[in-house]
Amino acid sequence: MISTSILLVIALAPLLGCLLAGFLGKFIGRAGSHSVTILGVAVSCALSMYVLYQLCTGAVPVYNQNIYTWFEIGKYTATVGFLIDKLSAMMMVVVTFVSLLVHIYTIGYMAEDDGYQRFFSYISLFTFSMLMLVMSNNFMQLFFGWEAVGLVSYLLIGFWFKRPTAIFANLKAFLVNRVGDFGFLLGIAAILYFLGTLDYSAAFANAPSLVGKTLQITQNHAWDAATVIGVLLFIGAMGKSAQVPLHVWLPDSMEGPTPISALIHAATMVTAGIFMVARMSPIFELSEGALSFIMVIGATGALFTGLIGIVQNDIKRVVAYSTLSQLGYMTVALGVSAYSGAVFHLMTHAFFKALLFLGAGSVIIAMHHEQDMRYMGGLRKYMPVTWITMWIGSLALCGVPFFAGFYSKDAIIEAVGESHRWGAGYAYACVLIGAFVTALYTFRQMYLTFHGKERFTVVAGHGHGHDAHAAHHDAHHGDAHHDDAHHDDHGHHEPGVLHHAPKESPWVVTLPLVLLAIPSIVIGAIGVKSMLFGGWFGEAIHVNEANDVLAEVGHEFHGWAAMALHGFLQWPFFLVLAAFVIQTYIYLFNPSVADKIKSALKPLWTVLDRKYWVDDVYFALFAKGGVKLGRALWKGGDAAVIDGALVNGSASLVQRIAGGVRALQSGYLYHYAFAMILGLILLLGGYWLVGQ
Amino acid sequence: MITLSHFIVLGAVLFCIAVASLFINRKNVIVLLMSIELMLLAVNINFVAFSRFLGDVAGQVFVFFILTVAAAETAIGLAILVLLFRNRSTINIAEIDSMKG
Amino acid sequence: MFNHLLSLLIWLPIVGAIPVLLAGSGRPNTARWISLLVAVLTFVLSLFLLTQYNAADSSKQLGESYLWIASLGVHYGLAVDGIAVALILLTSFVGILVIVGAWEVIQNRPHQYMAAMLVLEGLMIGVFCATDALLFYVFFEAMLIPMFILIGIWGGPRRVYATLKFFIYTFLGSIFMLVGLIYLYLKAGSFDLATLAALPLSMREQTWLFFAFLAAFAVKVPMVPVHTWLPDAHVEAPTGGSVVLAAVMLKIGGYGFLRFSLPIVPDASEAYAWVVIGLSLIAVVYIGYIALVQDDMKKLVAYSSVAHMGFVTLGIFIAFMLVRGAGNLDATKLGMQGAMVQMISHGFVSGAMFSCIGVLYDRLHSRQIKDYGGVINVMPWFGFFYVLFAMANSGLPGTSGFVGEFQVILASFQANPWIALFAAFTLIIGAAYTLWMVKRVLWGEVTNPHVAEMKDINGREAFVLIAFAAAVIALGVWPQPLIHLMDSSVSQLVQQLGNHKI
Amino acid sequence: MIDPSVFQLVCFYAFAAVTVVAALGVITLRNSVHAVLSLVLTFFSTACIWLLAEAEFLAIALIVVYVGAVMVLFLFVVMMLDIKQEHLREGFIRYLPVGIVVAVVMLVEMLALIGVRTMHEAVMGANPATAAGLSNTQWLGQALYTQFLLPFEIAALILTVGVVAAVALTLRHRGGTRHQTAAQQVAVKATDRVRIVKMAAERPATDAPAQTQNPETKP
Repeated sequence: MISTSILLVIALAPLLGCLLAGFLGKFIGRAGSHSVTILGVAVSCALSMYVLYQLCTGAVPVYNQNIYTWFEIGKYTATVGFLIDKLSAMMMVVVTFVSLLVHIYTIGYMAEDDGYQRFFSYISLFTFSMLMLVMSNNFMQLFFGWEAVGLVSYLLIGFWFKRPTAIFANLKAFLVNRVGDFGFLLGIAAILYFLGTLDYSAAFANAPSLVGKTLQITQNHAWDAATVIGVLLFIGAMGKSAQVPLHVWLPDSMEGPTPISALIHAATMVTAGIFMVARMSPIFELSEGALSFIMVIGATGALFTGLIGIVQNDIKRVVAYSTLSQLGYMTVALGVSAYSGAVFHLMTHAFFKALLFLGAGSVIIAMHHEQDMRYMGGLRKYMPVTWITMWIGSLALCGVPFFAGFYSKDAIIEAVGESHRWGAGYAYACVLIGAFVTALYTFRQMYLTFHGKERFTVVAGHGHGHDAHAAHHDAHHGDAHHDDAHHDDHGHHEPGVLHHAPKESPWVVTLPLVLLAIPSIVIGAIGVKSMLFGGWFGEAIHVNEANDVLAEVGHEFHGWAAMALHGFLQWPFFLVLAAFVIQTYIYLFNPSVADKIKSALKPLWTVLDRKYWVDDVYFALFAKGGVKLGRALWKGGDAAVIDGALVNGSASLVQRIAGGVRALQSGYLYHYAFAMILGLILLLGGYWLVGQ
Repeated sequence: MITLSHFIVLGAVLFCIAVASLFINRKNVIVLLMSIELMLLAVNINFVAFSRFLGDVAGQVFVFFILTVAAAETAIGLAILVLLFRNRSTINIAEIDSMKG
Repeated sequence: MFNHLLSLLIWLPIVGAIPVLLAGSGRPNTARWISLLVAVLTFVLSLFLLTQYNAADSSKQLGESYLWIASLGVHYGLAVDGIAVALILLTSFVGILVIVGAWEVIQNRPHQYMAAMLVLEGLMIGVFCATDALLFYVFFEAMLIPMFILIGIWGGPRRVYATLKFFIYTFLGSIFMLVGLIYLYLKAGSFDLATLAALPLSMREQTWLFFAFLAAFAVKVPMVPVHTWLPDAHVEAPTGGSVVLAAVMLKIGGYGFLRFSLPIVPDASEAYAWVVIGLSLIAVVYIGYIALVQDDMKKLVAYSSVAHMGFVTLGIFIAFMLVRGAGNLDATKLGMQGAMVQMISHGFVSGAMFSCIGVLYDRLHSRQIKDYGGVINVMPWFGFFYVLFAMANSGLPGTSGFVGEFQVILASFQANPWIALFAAFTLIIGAAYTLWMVKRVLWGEVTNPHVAEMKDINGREAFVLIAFAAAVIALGVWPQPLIHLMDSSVSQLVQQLGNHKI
Repeated sequence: MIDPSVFQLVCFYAFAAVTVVAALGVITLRNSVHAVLSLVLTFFSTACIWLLAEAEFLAIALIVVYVGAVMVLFLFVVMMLDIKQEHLREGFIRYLPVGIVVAVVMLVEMLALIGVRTMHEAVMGANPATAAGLSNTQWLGQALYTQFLLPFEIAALILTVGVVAAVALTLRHRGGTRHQTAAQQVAVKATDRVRIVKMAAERPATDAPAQTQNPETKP
């Protein structure tokens, strides 16, 4: 039996750290703040591992208990409680482990920032929220965690609140997420409507009853219940996991400090949608339509957002687009009912993508917060640890056999190939080409950053001391959104001009890199047998026999080494290899080719550079359009019709009538007396007439 | 044989005389005040008559009250008149139109 | 004392206003301390009321009844159920905070301000306690007077327009209710609410009465399209006035629906529920868009109040579709509870938002969003509270703002998914207008030099904001105690809904 | 021997004629003093009519209180004020026809409405006071001091208020009159009369400010 108190400690330790660092930050100082938060997360992490260990050894059954009743109204109850099975335990470990490393990394990355304590407070709050999300045993608490991570994401993207782009990005992120949550909430309402409960176990047990039920949409039109629920819930996942067309917030979220990009916008929060769909697999399995929808959306994201990554110059944005693309892969896996594959990729991706982001952050530190790759190059000799670990992460991302990413990604591609669901052909094409695209932008990024000629110059003795430079930190974190011109007022008088030679980051930064590099290599090989094909998740993930594509793939599985060796003879590897050759030629031997290709494919390049104009359309349609509509309603509806015509209109009508009547008030006493007598006569006459 | 209608007709005639006075003496406040006295008198005649014919004391009690109130009203009305005359040196109502809307 | 607890709750603040007035403008501090003492005593009494109230019992409790106007059979009748207890607690809680909030902010005739606040508090508690329709009406109308004074004397530059608009609007509505009550009296021979609830009425009568009540309470809530007094009143009112107006006064509209429309004219309410539901949804969407483009912070929050109160009316009137259409009593309770929780929560959240704006206004004497920007740079603690309350306003789970909306959306989906769809739209638009304001006020560089001179909140302001924050979070994290308090009363009400009168 | 009822009728017609003629005099006489005197006559003859109705107390009260007090008040005012009559008579002839028409129409309407013909049958019965074995004064007094006590007291109050109001309205404070207020004289304090000012014995040095204004001059 897993002890409730352990689970409570796991969830609440980061919250405690958050409160201490947040409210007493001034009092306990910088060291105090990072100590308490790291301690809190470390405790969580250790206990999470212990819980996972207990579950893996089979020593304890699945934990599913309520802690307290949130509300109870008739037969409807909402509770706060935990459901700890292997799925959630694995997520807890991933979350707390990455979070712990990010905490440590932050000591180095944020060393010169004024908001040090605040930052630690936020990331601990995030850890708490994320834990609440994954540990939840009901939809209400899931929604709590869902929105709470959104809140922290909002706060962290806008961490440097003086930067206009940051506060634009955080508002955008929150609102786009809210669009998803809108669907998600309706999905929860639909679940309550059809299944009568908000509790996971009860809902899943009852899920088969959904078959044949419909939701009356109009008089003579009804939708399949499971499809409605599935699509609505997935809209929530689209927001949180940045699926097309709600993906627009994720690239902009790179305005936040890099540790956040690693923790929230790559490793954990954005995968909440994937986790959620996997968790709800008993419901999703009931609807082919919803799963096809998921698959098509995911496949589109996997390919087309990856393409944008090829034209990005900002080191973080490349990684951000690769995250979008990888999230697409996970979603495709969900769409073909390969839930374990999605979750497995989620886990491996968490490690190598966090690694890539933290590595990018390390580069950014070395480059004095320059993020444009066009002013980097040849960094490998200055920062070897970063270089090596980044390569490990990149290879894992590309899915080179033996690296973690290979096992999960290859399994997904094969599973898609096996699927016969509507749209599977499109999805297979997308993920295959996507593998090629992934390799293209990954190698381009590595070459531009670490190899080739140095495209920056070091001007020593500039009189711009490091301390003075540090004082500007808040303001001048590199900003890719508005490109180079923006950097100028940030202390870099010219792009690519540094005042010190780049150097390797301190150990608090490199240690997490190394610690993440290890699982990026081995976790795939370790987990592939049990997690992918071994039914390791047990009851947590439910797949219908007919849909179980992973089982099909698993027939040919003969151990991790064999799988990797087999991988060398597969299309995905050939594609990666091709990309490697192309990029090596372009960036190591003949850099001018890049520009030639760019000008040759100018229209295509423009499409990608403008991100298919999705952002522009949204901004014009929803932001500007919303404000315009609001103004029209306000001026036209409230001000003109209600207040103008009705309220003040009736007042002025009274005034006008009174103005007319006023003329009767001559002020002469006898006029009033005459009026009275006249009235009296009329009254008497009236009575008389009536009397007759 | 005095009947009720005798009194009533007398009251009505007095009242109408007072009403006519409002028209023909419209500028003289003093006469207007006196017209009001006439009207009240007409009413009082009715009260007394009805009291007598119905055998109800309330009619006469009311006459008593009307006399009281009319006396007070006259006192105040005349005081206002004096004040008016003191401030404006006239009691011509045609010159007073402060109440004009 | 225990037999007259409700009377004591009503009259303590009203009588307490007398020494405050007597303290005069010469001794403002005496006046302040006395009024604080009275407010705290009232709050303590209301806590005592909570302990005395038996939540398991659905009947009205702690009743008092004396013949008041014998010739009309009007009683001074008081009693409470769970819903009233919750609202009384809210009133007395907010009562303390507005007194503290006005402490040194109001320099012009502070004793009169405090006294008006106390009287207002007593009258509002009276509204929640009254079991006699005429007594309810008297409190309902008398309440306008102190509010009229508060806005008219301590208000902003356009206060005369705002007070007149506020007064005439609400008065016009309640006149219809008075006519309805008189009709009911002629029919039933009593003003007792329980008697009126049992009175059989034809559909024609119910329809007229329903619209009479609707006129009174729709203005108070306020519902579209009779909401336009609210933004003007809020903008011109002093901070404390806004807080009370938003936190408690609007709730009286919702409370009126529960006490009058539902039990007395259930069949007409059912027949015309679509009107109210439609208007509520319009409130959510239409008002949401209007709030988005406001330049004045107070106006923005005022409009958001209208949108949030839309959930209250939605939750109440969705009940008919559920209980009579679908026969789902539990879902009805869910919606009704959602409406109630939304009322209480909106009391905290809007009160807190207005207090926050008051804090800013005291420093810069402007409510225009464009005059601010980068406030967080100089007022970090204030920023914390502001973001918290903004999040609560946009319905973030874990804050009270979420609970009611969640329940109402869940319940309305049971009735009709389309209603839920429009209601859930608040998730997007609510976040949009609130956070856009936060963005323009709080974040960014300091552009206005006056903002740079602003000092962070002092202890007194911190007390107010912390109290609100505690309430917002407590209710958001664990709403069950509140729901339990009202559960039996709501069940009773739902039971009543099922009874046809014709 | 004339039948008493016929005698009563003759008396009634006589007094009524005087009343009406006097009333007409009130509204038509050029001189206000004459008009007031005419009004006195109206009251007097009305009192006689009331006597015919056996309302002795009210008849006497009308003469004593009204004619004796109120009308004298009128006379005072009319005589006191120096009123130019000519202006006030403007439009007398012009509005006379209108006045007559209105009065006649109203009279016809009233009489028609009241139904004078039906009341013609209402003959004066026995005097209720006599029937109760009381005089008219006793009869009225018992009602006044029992059943109508409160209104009676209020009426007294109204009269008092009337008197006070009349005095307050016409009271005039003339400026420039000198008078003492004893209360103020008693309440006076020493500090109101003498102010003690503390002053330095010498004037302060004048060169000090110059130094602070010019710190640069210091080395």
